[in-house]
Amino acid sequence: MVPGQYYLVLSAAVFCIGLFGLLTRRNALLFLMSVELMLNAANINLVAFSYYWGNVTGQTFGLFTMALAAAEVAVGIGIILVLYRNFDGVDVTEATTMRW
Amino acid sequence: MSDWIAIGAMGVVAVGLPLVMMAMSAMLRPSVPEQGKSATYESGEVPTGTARVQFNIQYYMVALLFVVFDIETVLIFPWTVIYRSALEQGASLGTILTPMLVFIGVLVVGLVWAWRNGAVKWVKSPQANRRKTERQDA
Amino acid sequence: MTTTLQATTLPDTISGLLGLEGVLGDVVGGLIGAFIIANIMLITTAIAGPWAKRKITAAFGDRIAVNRIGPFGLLVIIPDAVRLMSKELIVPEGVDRPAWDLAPMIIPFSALLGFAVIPMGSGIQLADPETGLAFAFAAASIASLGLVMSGYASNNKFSLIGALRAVAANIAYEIPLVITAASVVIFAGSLRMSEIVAVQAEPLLTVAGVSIPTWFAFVNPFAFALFIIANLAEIGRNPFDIPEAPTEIVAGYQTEYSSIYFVLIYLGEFIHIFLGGAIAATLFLGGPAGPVLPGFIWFTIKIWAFFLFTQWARSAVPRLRVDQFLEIGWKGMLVLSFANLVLTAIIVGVIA
Amino acid sequence: MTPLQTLPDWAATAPAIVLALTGLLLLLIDTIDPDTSNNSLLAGTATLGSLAAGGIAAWFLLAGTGMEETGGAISLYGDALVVDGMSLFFTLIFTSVAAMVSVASYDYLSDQRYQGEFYSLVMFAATGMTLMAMSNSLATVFVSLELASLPSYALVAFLKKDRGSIEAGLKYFLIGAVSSAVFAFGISLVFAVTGSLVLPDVAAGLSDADQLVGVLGLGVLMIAGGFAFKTASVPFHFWAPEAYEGAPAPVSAFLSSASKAAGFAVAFRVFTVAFPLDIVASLGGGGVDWSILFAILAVVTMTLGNFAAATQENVKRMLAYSSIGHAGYALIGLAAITVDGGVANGDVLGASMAHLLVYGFMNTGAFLFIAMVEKWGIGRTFEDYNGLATKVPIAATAMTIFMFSLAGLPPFGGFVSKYALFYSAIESGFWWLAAVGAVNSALSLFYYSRVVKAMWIEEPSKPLEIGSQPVGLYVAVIFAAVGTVLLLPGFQPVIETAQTVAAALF
Amino acid sequence: MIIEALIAVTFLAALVTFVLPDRYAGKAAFALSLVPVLGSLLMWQQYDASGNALLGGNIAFETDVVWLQLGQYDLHWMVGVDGISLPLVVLTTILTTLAILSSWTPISERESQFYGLMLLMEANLLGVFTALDFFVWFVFWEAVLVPMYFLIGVWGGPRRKYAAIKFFVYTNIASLVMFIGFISLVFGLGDSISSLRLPEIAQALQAGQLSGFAGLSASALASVAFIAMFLGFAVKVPVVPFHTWLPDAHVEAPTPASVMLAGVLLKMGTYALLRFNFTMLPETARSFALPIALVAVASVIYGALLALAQQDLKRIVAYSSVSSMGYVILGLIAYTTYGVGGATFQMVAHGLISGLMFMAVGVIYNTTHTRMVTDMSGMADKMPVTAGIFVAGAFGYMGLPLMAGFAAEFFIFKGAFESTVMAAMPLFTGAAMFGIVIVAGYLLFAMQRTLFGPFEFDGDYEITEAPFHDVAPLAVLLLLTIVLGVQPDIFFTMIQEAVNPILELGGAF
Repeated sequence: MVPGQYYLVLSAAVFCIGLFGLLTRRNALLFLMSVELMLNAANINLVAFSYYWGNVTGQTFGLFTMALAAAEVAVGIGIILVLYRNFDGVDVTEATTMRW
Repeated sequence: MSDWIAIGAMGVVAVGLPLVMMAMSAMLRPSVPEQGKSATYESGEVPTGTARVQFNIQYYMVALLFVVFDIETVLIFPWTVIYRSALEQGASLGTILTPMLVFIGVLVVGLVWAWRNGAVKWVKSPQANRRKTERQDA
Repeated sequence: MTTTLQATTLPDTISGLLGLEGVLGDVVGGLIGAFIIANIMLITTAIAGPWAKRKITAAFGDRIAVNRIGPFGLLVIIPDAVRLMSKELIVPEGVDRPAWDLAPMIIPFSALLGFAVIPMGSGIQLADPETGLAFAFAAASIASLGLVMSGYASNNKFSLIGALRAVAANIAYEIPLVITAASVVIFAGSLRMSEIVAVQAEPLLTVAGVSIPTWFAFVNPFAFALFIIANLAEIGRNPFDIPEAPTEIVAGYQTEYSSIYFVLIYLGEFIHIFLGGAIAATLFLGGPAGPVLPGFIWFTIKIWAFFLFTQWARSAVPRLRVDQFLEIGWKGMLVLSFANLVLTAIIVGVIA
Repeated sequence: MTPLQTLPDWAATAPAIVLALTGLLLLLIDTIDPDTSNNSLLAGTATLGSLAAGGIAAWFLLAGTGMEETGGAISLYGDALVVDGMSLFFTLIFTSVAAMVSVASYDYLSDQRYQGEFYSLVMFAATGMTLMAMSNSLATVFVSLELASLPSYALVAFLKKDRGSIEAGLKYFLIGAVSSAVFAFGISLVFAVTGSLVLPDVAAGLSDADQLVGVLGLGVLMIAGGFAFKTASVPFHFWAPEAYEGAPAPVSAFLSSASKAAGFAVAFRVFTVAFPLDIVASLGGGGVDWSILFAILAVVTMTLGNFAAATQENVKRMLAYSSIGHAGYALIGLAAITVDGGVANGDVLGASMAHLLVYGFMNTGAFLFIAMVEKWGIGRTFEDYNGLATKVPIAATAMTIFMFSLAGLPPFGGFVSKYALFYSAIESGFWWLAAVGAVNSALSLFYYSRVVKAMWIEEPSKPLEIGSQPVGLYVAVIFAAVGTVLLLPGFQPVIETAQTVAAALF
Repeated sequence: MIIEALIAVTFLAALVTFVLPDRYAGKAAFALSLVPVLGSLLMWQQYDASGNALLGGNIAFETDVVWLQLGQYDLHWMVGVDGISLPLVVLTTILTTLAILSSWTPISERESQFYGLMLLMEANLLGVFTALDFFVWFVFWEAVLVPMYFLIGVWGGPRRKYAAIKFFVYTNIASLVMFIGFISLVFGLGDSISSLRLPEIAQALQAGQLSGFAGLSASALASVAFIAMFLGFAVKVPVVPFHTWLPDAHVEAPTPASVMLAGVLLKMGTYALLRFNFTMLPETARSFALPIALVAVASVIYGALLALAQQDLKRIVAYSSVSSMGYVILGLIAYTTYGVGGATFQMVAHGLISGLMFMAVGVIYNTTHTRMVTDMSGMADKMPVTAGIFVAGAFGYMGLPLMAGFAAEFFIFKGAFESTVMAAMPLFTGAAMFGIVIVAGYLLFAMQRTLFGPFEFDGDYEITEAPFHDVAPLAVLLLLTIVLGVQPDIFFTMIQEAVNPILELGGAF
C-alpha cells in the first residue's frame, strides 16, 4: 500500500482539529490559530509527498504557504485590532451590525 | 533520520532537567503561606488593579512588521544556500541575483514606507510629553 | 563534497561504543549524548552565573567578590545552588497558573535545544541536520515565548512591560541577525553546521608561514560586527538589556519568580548567552577550529570570550532607552544587514 | 507581429509588472510625505498605472501575444506562469475596473487618511488578480490568490472608525482565511496524488491516480471550494453580502467585479487544464465529474442570489446578493463543459468570460453610483433613493443603465452577454441551465427595477440635499455607463476574442 | 445608410435634449425632431422597393452586416424598409414631432428628461420598424419599453406607479413568451438557417425546412410557436382579453405619452403579428382562423362596449383603440389584398386619428383639468377651434368617408368579406361592422355631453381657447387624416405591393 497514507491520515487529523477549532471557538485569535493548523496540515502533506515523489516542489510550496500564512496573520491581527477597538472584544459573533 | 532522533532526545533532556530540578526543589523547600507575600511586587507600593492592561500600540506595530519581515527570511535562506553553487554551475549572475535584488528592493520599499509612516517610531504618550514640557518650564 | 570532513556525531559514537544499532541505538545514543551536552552546559552556566559574573563585575568595579569558599571562592556555586533550590516558592495572587509554571521550563529548554546542532569540536556534536543553522535560530527563538508567558502570567505590571520589551527586542533584532547569518550562508553554501565550520577551515592567506583560515570574521568583519551587536540584543545583554532594566522595571519578566523557578529562568538566560556565543563562533570564528589545542577547548574559549564580552559590555556600556533601542534595530541594523547581504551577494557573484 | 517577437519572454507579464510598480510607486509617494496626501496625484498615478497596464494588455491581445498565430502561450518561470489570450483578456477586465475604482476613489476618499495606502492596496490586489489569470501552477495560483486577497481584506476594513466596515472586513477575512486553508489543503491533496503542481503535469499525473481517486476527489472539491469563495458562489458565498455592504463602495465595486472575475479566471484554467473532464471523469470509482458539481452550484447560486436580493431593503446589499446571482450565471461557463463538447466547450467558456467583462463595467458602475450616494450621505435603503433623478438626472440615468443591463434588458451590454451565455449553454446541450438562468434573469428585473422606480418615479420621502458634485465619481460612473452601452454594438470583438482564447484552453 | 443615420440622429437628439436645461428642452426637442421627419419623408420620396422584405422582395435602404458571430446563428445588423414598414416609419416620426409639440403645455417639470425620453423612444421605434434581423429587432422592441415606462411612471397621473409597473410587467412577460416561441421556431429550423435574419427565416419556413424540436413534430412546433408569438404580440396590440393594462396606462400617462402609446406602440404589436405570425406561418394562421377571428371580433365589440360605459374621455378613446385594433386583426386573418393591406393601412390611419383624439382630449384637459364627461358641457362655446377639430377627428374615427379611417375600415371589410380562409368569415365581418355603430354611439354621446349644449363647468379654471402650439398638431393630424382619406394610394399602393407576396403563399387565391 501507499506509505503516504500515514501522512494523509496525520494531515487530515490536523486539518480536522483546525476545523473543529474554528467551528467551536468564537475568539478571533483562536480562530486564526485554527486556520494556521489547517494550513500546516496542508504543509504536512506537501512536505511528505514531496519526499514521496522525490521532488522539491512540495517543500518549496510549503515555504510559500508558511510565508502566506504569516502574511495572512499580519492582516488578520490588524483587522482584529480594529475590531477590538470598535466592538470592545474579539468575539467574532459580536459584530452584527448587519443582518445575515 | 538519526539527527532528528538526537534532537528529540535533546528536547526530552531539556524538558527533563528542569523537571528534575523542580522536583528536587519541591522536596527541599518550605511552604509558609502568608498573605503579604503573595502580593505582587510593585516597588513597595500596594498593587492596584490588574496587570493585564492595554499597552502601547507600538508593540503591535512592531510585531506586525516583524511577522512580515521574518517570513521573508524564510524565502531568502534557500536562495543563499544555492547561490554559490548555482554560480559555480554556470548560472549567470543576472538570473540568480536580479530576482533577489528585486525581492529585497520590494522589501526595502515596504520598510521605508513603514519607517516614514511611523510604524517603528516610538510614540510618546501624551502624558510623557506633558511631563517633559513641565520639566522644561520649571 | 565535505562529507569526508564531517565528523561522526556524538550519538553515533556512543551507540558505536555501546554496540547498539538501528533506531534503538539512535535513541539511546541520542539520550546519552543529549544528557552529556546538557550537563556540559549546566556546568558552564554554573561557573558563569554564581561565580564568574560576580567576579567579573566586581573586577570592573574594583571590588573583591566571592572569595571565602574554595579557590577564588569557586565553591560558592554549591551553597548558592542549595540556597536557591530550598527557598520557598511564592506564588503571587492572580497569576495565570499553567503559563506561569511553564515559562521557567521553556526558557532553558529553548537554549538547550539550540545546542543540539552546535559542533563543539572533538566530535561533540549531538546532531548535524541539513538545516542546522535554521534550527539553531528557531530553537533560540522559542525563548521569547517563555519570556512573554512569564511576563504576562505574573500579573505584575513591571513583568508585563518587561515581557513586551523582551519580545520587541527579540523581534527587532531577529531579522538583522538572521539576515546577517544569511550572508554567511552565501559563502558557505549550506545550512549544515559542520559544513559551515568546514568551509572556514580552508586557508585564506598565509602570512609568514602562518596560514590564516577563512574564518568569516576575517572575510566579512562587517557582518561579524553586525552579528555580534544583534546577538547582544537577542540575548538581552547590555547595552540592550531593556527587558530587565533593573532601574526601570525592577527585573522585568522575572520579577515575581523565586526559588527554583528563578533559578531556571536565570539558568536559561545564561545558557542563552552561551548559545549566542556558540552560534557566533560557529558562523564567524571557525567553530571549534584552532591551532594546537583540541577543538572542544577552543570552542569553550570562544564561547567564554563571548561571555566575557557581554560582561564587559554590562559594566562598560550604558543601557539604551527603549525608543532608541527599537530605532537602532529597525532603522539601523535592519537596513545595514540588508545592505550587507546584497553587497555580499554581489561581491561573491562578481568574484565567482 | 514584428515588434513583439523582439521583446523578451518575460515582457509578456508587463501588465502585472506595471501594476506592481504602480503600487510601489504609490508607496514611495506616500513615503516622501506621509502626513499630507495629495489626493489627485495618488488617484492619478493609480489610474494611469492601471490604464497603462490595461493598454499593454489590450495591445498584446491585439498583437496576438501568446495566441496560436504567434506560436502559442508564452510559458515563463518553469511553466509557473503562462501568458495567453485568456490571461490578457482577464487582465483587461481587472485593469479597467481598477482604473474606474481609482478614479472614483478620488472623491470617495477625499476626507480619509491613508489614501496612498488605499491606492497601493488596490494596485497590489490588481497585480494579484493579473497573476491569478496567468497562473499555470497550483503554487502560483495559491500565492497570487493570496496576493489578491490580503489587500482586499485590508481594503474592506479600510474605514477603521466605521463598525460596518470593520465587521465586513472581519467576516471577509475569517471566511477568506478558512477558504484559503481549505484551498491549500486541496492543493496538497492533489499534489499527493499527482506529484506535481504545474497544471498540465497534474493532468498528466492523473492517469495513474486510480488508487487514490477518493483523495483526488476531495482535493478537487476543496479547490472548488476555494474558488467558490473567491467568486462568491455557494457554498462560500455568505461573506459577500456583509463584505460588500460594509466595505467602502469603491472597494465593493472592485471586489464584486474584478476579484470575482479573477476567481473565475483561475477556476477556468485550473479545471480545464489540470483536471480535464475527459480524464477525471473516466477515473476509477466513478471519477470526479466536476461539471455536474458546477452545474448544481450554478443553479443554486443564481437562484439563491436572486431570491435573497429580492428581499432586501438596502440597495447595496441587494447589489451584493445580485452579484452572487451573477456568479451563478458565470459558473455556467464551467458547468456546461462536456467530455465531447469540442468547440462548444470553448464557446460557452468564452461566453462566460465575455459576460464577466460586461459585468465588470455594469456592476462596477452600479457600486460606484452607490459610492456617490454614500458620499452625499443620503442613505442606503430603496426609500432613501426616492426622487434622486430629480436632483442628479445624469447619474441616475447611468444607474438606470446599470440596473437594466444587469437585469439583461435589451438595449445594453448585459443583454447580449447573457444571450451569448445562455445560447452557448443551449448549444452545449444544457438547455435547462439556460432556462434556469433566463428565469432568474426575468426575476431579477423585479429588484433591479425597484431602484429605477425609486429614483425616477417615487417622490422623495424627505428633502434631498445633494452637497457636492464629485467629479471623479461622475467620470467613473459615466465611463462605466458608456462602456455598458457600447458593449452592445461592440460585443462582436469581445465575444470573438473570448471564445478564441477560451478555445485555446481545450 | 439613411436608416442608420436616422436612428443615430434621433439618439443624438435624445442625448442633447437630455442634458439641456429645462427651459430650452421643449423647443430644442421639437426642432431636433424635425430632422427625422425630413429624413423619413426623404426615404418616402426615394423609396424604390418592391415586394415584401421578408419574402425575397427588393428591400429599400438595406444594410446587412455581420454584427455578432456566435455559435451556429450569426447575428446581423440588418435594416431596411418595404411597403409595410415605411408608412409606419413616417407615422412614427411625424407623430413624435407632433407629440413633442403638444407636450409644451402639459409638461412643466423635468422637461429635458421628458423630451429626451420621447426622442429616445422615437429612435427605438424607428429601429423596431426597420430592423430585419430578429435580434436587432428584439433589442429595439424591448428598448421601447424603457422610455415609455418612465414617461408613464414619472409624468403620469395619480396612479402612475401602478400603471407603469403593470405596463412594464405585462409587456415584458409577453416578450418573454414571444421570445420563447420564436426561438423554438429557430431551433426547429436547425441547420437550414445560418443567421437570425427575418427574411432568411421566413424563406426557410416557406421552403418547408421546419423540423421537429424538443419532441414536437414540425406542424405541432409551428402551432406552438404561433400561439406563443400570438400571445406575446396580442398583449402589445392589445386584444381582448389581454387589454387590461391599456386603459390604466392610457389614463395615467401624460397626453403625449398616450399619443405615442396609442399612435405607434400599439402598432408594434400588429406590425409584429403581420411580420411574424402571418408572414412566416401562413398555414398555421389559416388553421387558427376561427379563434383569431373570434378574438378580433370580440376585441371590436367588447372594446367598443367598454368605451360606451366610460365616463372618462381618455378611457373612452383608450377602449376605442382596443376596438380599432380588433379591425386590424380581422383584416390580417382575412388573407386578402384588401384585408391585410387594409389592416396595414388601418395601422397608419388609426395612428393618426387616435393621436388626434388623445391630443384633443389632452388640450381640453389642459384647460379644464378634468376629463370626466360629467364635469363639463358646452365646451365648444369657449374652445371652438379645438372642439371643431375634435368633432372632425371623431367623425374620422367613426369612419366618415374621405377620411383615413373610412378608407381603412372600408378596405378591411371588403377584404374580410372576400376572404376564403373560412366559410364563416362574412358572418364575423358583419358582426365586426356592428362595432361601427357602437363607436358612433359612444363618440357622439361623449361629444354631445361635453362639447355641446349650454356651457357648464364646475372647476375654478378659466376656460379659453388653447394656445396655438396646442392646436397646431391637431390641425396637422386632421389634415393628414383627410389627405390619406382622399388619396389612400399614397401608402396603399406600396402596402399592397408588399402584402401581395404574403397572400401568394400557400395558394391563397
